[in-house]
Amino acid sequence: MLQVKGGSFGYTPEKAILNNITFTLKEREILAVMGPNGVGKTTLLKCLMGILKWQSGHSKLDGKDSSEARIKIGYVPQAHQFSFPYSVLDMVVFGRAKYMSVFATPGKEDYRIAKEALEEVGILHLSDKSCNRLSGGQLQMVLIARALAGEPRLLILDEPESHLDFYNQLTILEIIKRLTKEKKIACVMNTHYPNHAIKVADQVLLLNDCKSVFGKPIEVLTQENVRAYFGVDSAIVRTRILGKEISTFVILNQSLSENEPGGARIEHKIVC
Amino acid sequence: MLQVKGGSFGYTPEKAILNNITFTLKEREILAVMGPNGVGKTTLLKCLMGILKWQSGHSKLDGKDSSEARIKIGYVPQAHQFSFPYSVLDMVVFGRAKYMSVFATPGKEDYRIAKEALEEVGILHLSDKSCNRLSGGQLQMVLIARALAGEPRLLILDEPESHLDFYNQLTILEIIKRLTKEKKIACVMNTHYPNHAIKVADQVLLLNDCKSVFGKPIEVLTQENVRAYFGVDSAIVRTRILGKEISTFVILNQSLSENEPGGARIEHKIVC
Amino acid sequence: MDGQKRIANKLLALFGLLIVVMILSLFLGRYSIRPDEVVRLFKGRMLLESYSDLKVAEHIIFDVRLPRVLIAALVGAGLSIVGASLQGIFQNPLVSPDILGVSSGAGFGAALGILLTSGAGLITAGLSFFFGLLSVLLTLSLVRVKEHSQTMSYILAGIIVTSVFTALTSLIKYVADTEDQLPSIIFWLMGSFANKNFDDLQLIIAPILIGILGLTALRWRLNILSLGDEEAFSLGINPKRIRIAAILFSTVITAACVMASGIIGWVGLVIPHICRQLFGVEHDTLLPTSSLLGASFMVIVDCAARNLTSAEIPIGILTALIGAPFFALIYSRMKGEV
Amino acid sequence: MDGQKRIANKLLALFGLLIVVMILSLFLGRYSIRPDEVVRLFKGRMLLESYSDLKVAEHIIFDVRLPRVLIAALVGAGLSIVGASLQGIFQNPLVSPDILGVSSGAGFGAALGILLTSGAGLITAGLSFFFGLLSVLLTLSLVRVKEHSQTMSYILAGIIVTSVFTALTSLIKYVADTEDQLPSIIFWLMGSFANKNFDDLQLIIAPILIGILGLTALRWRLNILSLGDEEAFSLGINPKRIRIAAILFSTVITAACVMASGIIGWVGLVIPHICRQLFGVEHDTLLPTSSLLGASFMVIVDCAARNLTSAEIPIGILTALIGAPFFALIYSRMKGEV
Amino acid sequence: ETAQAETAQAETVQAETEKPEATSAEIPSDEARTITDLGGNVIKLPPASAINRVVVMNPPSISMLLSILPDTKKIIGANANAFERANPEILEKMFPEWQNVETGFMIDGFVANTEEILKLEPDLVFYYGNMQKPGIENLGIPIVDMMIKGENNPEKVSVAWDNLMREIFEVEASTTLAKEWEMSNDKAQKALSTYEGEAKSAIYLLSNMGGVITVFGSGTYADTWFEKGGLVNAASDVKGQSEVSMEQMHEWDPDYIFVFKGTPASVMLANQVKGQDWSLLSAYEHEAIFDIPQTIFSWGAPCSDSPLMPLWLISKSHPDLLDEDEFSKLFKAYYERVYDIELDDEFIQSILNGREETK
Ligand SMILES: Nc1ncnc2c1ncn2[C@@H]1O[C@H](COP(=O)(O)OP(=O)(O)OP(=O)(O)O)[C@@H](O)[C@H]1O
Ligand SMILES: Nc1ncnc2c1ncn2[C@@H]1O[C@H](COP(=O)(O)OP(=O)(O)OP(=O)(O)O)[C@@H](O)[C@H]1O
Ligand SMILES: [Mg+2]
Ligand SMILES: [Mg+2]
Repeated sequence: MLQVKGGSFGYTPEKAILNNITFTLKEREILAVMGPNGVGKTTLLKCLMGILKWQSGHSKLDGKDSSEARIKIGYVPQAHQFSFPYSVLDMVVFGRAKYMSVFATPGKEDYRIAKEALEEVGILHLSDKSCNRLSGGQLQMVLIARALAGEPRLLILDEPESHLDFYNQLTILEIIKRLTKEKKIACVMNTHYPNHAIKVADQVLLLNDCKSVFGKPIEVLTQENVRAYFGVDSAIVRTRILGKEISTFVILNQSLSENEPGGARIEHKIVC
Repeated sequence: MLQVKGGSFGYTPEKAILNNITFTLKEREILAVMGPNGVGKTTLLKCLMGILKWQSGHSKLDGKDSSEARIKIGYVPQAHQFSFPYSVLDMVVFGRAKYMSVFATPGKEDYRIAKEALEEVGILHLSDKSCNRLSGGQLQMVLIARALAGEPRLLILDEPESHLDFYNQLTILEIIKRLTKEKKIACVMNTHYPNHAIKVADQVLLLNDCKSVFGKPIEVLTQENVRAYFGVDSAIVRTRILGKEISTFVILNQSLSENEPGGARIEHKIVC
Repeated sequence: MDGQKRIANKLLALFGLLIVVMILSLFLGRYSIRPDEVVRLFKGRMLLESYSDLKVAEHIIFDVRLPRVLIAALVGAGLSIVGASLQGIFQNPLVSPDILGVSSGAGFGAALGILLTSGAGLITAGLSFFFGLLSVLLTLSLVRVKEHSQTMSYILAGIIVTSVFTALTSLIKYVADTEDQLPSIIFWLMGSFANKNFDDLQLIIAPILIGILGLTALRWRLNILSLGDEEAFSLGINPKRIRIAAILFSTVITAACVMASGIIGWVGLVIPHICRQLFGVEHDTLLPTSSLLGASFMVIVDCAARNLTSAEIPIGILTALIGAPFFALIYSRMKGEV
Repeated sequence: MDGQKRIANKLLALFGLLIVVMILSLFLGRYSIRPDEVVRLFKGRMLLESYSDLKVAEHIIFDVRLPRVLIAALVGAGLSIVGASLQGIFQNPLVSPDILGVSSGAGFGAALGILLTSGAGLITAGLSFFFGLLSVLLTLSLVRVKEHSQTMSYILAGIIVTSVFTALTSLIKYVADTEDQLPSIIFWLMGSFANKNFDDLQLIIAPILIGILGLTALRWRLNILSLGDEEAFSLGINPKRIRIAAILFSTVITAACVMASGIIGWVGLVIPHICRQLFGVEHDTLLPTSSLLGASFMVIVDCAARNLTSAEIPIGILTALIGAPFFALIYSRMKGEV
Repeated sequence: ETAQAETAQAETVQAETEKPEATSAEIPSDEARTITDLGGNVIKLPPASAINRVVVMNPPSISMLLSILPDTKKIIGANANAFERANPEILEKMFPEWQNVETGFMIDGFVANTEEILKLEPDLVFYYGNMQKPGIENLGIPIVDMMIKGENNPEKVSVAWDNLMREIFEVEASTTLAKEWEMSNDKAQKALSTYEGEAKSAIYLLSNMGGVITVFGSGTYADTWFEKGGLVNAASDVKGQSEVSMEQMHEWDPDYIFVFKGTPASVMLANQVKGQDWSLLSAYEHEAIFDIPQTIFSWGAPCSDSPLMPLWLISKSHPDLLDEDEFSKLFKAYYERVYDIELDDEFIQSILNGREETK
């Protein structure tokens, strides 16, 4: 459904941030994009979304250039601030804009869908609250609801779990998983949490300046890869609690804490 | 060193967000504030900082009312956006402002300290970059460096690990821990990650609308408390890897994933 | 929606206010006509009768006061809705209808017209309208498309164009005949509804109504624009196209207003603020309420201007003197939500 | 710092430019004096000699041109630094020196002075300065302290006060004698450096210099203010106190400028933008560069106004006509960083 | 003279452009007559006897009406500026009702307020140029344009005004302004014919107020005045009315300065203007700065006293050719001829002495 082929992008001509990104995502699949800070995760999402233009290569959604298929994409950005205090419901209804003619205003149906989306993320009770009086986590939930209200084919989320408490983190991950499966959509999300990737993602894209790895979470998030891409020792621990086996990603940070903090990432940076 | 006694606050007269908060923090101690979204963690930090005024009760730093002792507090806020594109170094030097007379400009010494702070968080190479061209994680590091440049006695951080990759998460936690121990300062931070609290915090404050628990991480983050405050089943798992024992907080989310997502937090909400 | 009904009620109330204010101001003027005579005249109009004893009164009500009241209402509505729209588009509460250079362009056109024809006829009006549009097209052409911070780019381009046209206007004043052209130009630029008639009304009614309808139709989209470009884009709409459309409607309105009554400041800046306080920030409600309140406000102010003294008080003085305390009141009731 | 040395060099270059421009403009004027005579006169001044054959020339250079050039430089520097400071304080690039009502207040004071004394003497100057300060104090007193969004509150209060004083000025124009006083008021408000002398210079030199020094001293703090209040507060400084200090310095400067030369727009808005493009956004450099560039710009423009024709060209026309292309050039080279 | 010719021509032309309601109701058709005003409009007028309420919107032409109208009570509305440039004593003599005349109907001294005009119920309105027209047209009241487009010659303007007014009010008189001008021109030519040497330079100082100096350059009344007075305009490189600097005054350094309004000449002669040093100008040294006299209106603008202006200029600039005593006599005689008013010598002297500083 989503195909990216040889995509490259750089803010300045000298230095490309993204190099030759290639992957394919099928319906009902979730892709988790991972990588160190500043590697270009947000940039990748913006390219997929069409906010930034690929400098070479392309991405296609359902066979169409994704910038044309923009209406089918729901996007939840990373950082926020509003100059006008719209109510939560109004904010979510904005997600319906793309389906309406330029001169139209939202109708009953749009409000119904918006309320459904709010209910889905569990914040219907905030409907009438003003967006500039929400806590960071609440705002994040509102933005996710707004993307859902747009009934997207492809959902793009930039660190959706950030600022959420861990109940809400689980909720949002579950929602994303369920929607992806039920509504036959695909989903791309950035995350800094391997646990989350392992829990919901079907594919993981590990980004790096020159080389990126794409594959199943367990295959990609190996001890070697994590060390190469993040400079951290890690392990995936399987525990059996209350009769259920749980895989948990664990960071083995003794190496770090014994070194000078802030020192170089010794084993980091793969040779290009 | 930091004493909070009977602190209460509410944005509207009808509903108090914080009720009768009381705790004491000693030198070299780190307090992790935890709680669900919208419970008032950020609000608590702003009250400590003096941005918001306690409606009853007070907080004292080194015996002084903390709003008077503001110069001794370093604060890293939660969400950001800049209208003017200052360079990273300039931004960090702003942390020195409180030590300078109103008509002064930063001197060599100030720049040296700012660079030290940048080095400490490992982003000295970004010195000359413009702040509005940083990735979310990079910006977070800059703000932490800025707070450090102010050489605080009390460091207040609002979700310092959010937007950071897990290497940087560890780095920042290590830095916080080391500074607290070495420089005889205290630290209050919000976090959504019990693992982080367990790793660095000496004390945990679990916030709730009406009742809050204060104590050592292992004592506070019990299975019962987590269920009561967050509505999630959890356990602390101890694993032995590479000869080292590691405590990891694990969420047992089977109950959740089997229920309707977005449904009510069944066992949530303690009775007040 | 419960909220929507409440808003409909408010709109209805504002509309009622406007009608009442307009009718009342037909009764008031320096030439004394007894209320019963006014009523008789209205009846006469409807029955297509004419009373020879009230010939002058008839002329005053239908040819002097009526067009003037209608023009004041149109201009008030137009400037206010434009102010509200542009403030949203540029996410800046200091934006007034002339931000992109319309007023200065239209002012220049009028000054040029007066210089060339020594009169305020059709040519002057036409030039005024033409240069109003031209100035905004110039501004738009100065805006670099690749610009990162789009709104700043518009605003800076607007400043350039405004300053050039203002300077050109001064230049015209400077070369104009001090005997009759200069006072005409100054008088015209000062803004006034004095001596407006149905010809003037005919000139502006179409552009202003089209503009108001256009902006009202776009009102919900403006909400999205006010979130910023990237956000709007990520919601699947094209912010640039909507912005251009809104700017063009705004320009047509403002140019027509300036053409009809010179440059009347303040209203377009302040009425939207008042409405935002009274009725909320949503452009959905903000635009219609601004235009209705703006119209009533302008009719009231103009009525005062006509009635208080025999030599009309310039409209600009009264707008501020009546509006400022009103604004201060609203402002002191504000809860810091702007 | 390598960067600091580079900035010092730029400042030195700008200062050199200013000096050259000022000296050159002493040589130019409508009254023809040969360059060698100018040089002789300068020598004479230094040797405390006086040449009877050059009596008029001496008067023209030292009593007419010199004070005028100095005043133009001061006013240009003052308005530009105020614009740069206030744009930072209010985090809004549309802010100009008169945002808080100074110009309108000072304009009203001057109009009142002309009305009462039928002249532009000391009383008029005093009233102008007084009302300039008063208007800003009024604005500040209107600002609610508990306000959440502080800067908006200032700006709205400024709008109210400005509109009231503008209306009052119009009212004065309205009651003023149309033959004598009105033209004086209008000319005065239009802004001009014509016929300024050492008395005028004496009046404004202290307030403007004090204001410029004050703002320059605060320059680094303004960076922090421009991050927003909460941020500034969390950095351990008191944003309100710094803002008030900067506003007071700005007010003193602006009131003095208006008192000396009427309301000269545009410079305070545009020079900071140009400097921001050329020298970066840091107030540390922005403030001194703005004031130096503003001074040179104003001296050049005034020199043109004096020389181009035998009639004085109003300064406003030239500021825009000379400044706009310059601004457009800079703007087209911008990289969208504002 | 041109105006007269036009008028004569137009009388035969039928007024087709007139809107019907402007005529039929007010004027019985048999008594109607048409005239052409100075803007070229053909106007239907009632007979002079039926014109009893007159409104004058441009300041100087009221002086013509006063010299022509037997009954000045007919003037019921005027521009307030008409009285500001006049000498109150003369006003009192010629127009005792002047304090009671309606002036408030003018908006900004520029256009008329329609409802106020209608309240005045005038029979005739004089206005000046198309810009003053909007508020008064189509009211069923005859309106007369007093502006000759682009005409800067005060002789032509004042004569045209005089003729038009005479025609409108059907006044036959032996002393028309045209005749007065002829006499004045003769007198001036005769006086100047003996003068040899370079023409002296002068400045028409429109006003010096609040530090702003405004002069009349070329294309203004100053052209005619100075030509008739045997002077050249030092400011002829300036077009129209314009603000100039003190430095420019030094560059021109005129022999004579004639002050229209604003700061009076006495203040400049005492070098007491705030912030201006007049002492280095030649005109100051020779005490050659004069206020233009104000009688029924200032002589600096076209009015019914205009023929006196060139002679006064000569008396100031060439007292050897026409001394002040002689001019006083001419002045006195003019008033007797034209207005039938006797002015005593002391009063004439006070007018010629210039204005006092007003506070
Ligand atoms: N507008 C911009 N102009 C120039 N460079 C930019 C811009 N935005 C981001 N960058 C740079 O591009 C790189 C990638 O940024 P991006 O925001 O995509 O990182 P990221 O992977 O999302 O990081 P994080 O995990 O911290 O959010 C960073 O080095 C950043 O400094
Ligand atoms: N300015 C404000 N005015 C009114 N209510 C507010 C304001 N800011 C926050 N609130 C409300 O106060 C409550 C606490 O907000 P706060 O930001 O302290 O939560 P938090 O614990 O930091 O949440 P999160 O984990 O999502 O950051 C929330 O319910 C929020 O909606
Ligand atoms: Mg990112
Ligand atoms: Mg928070």
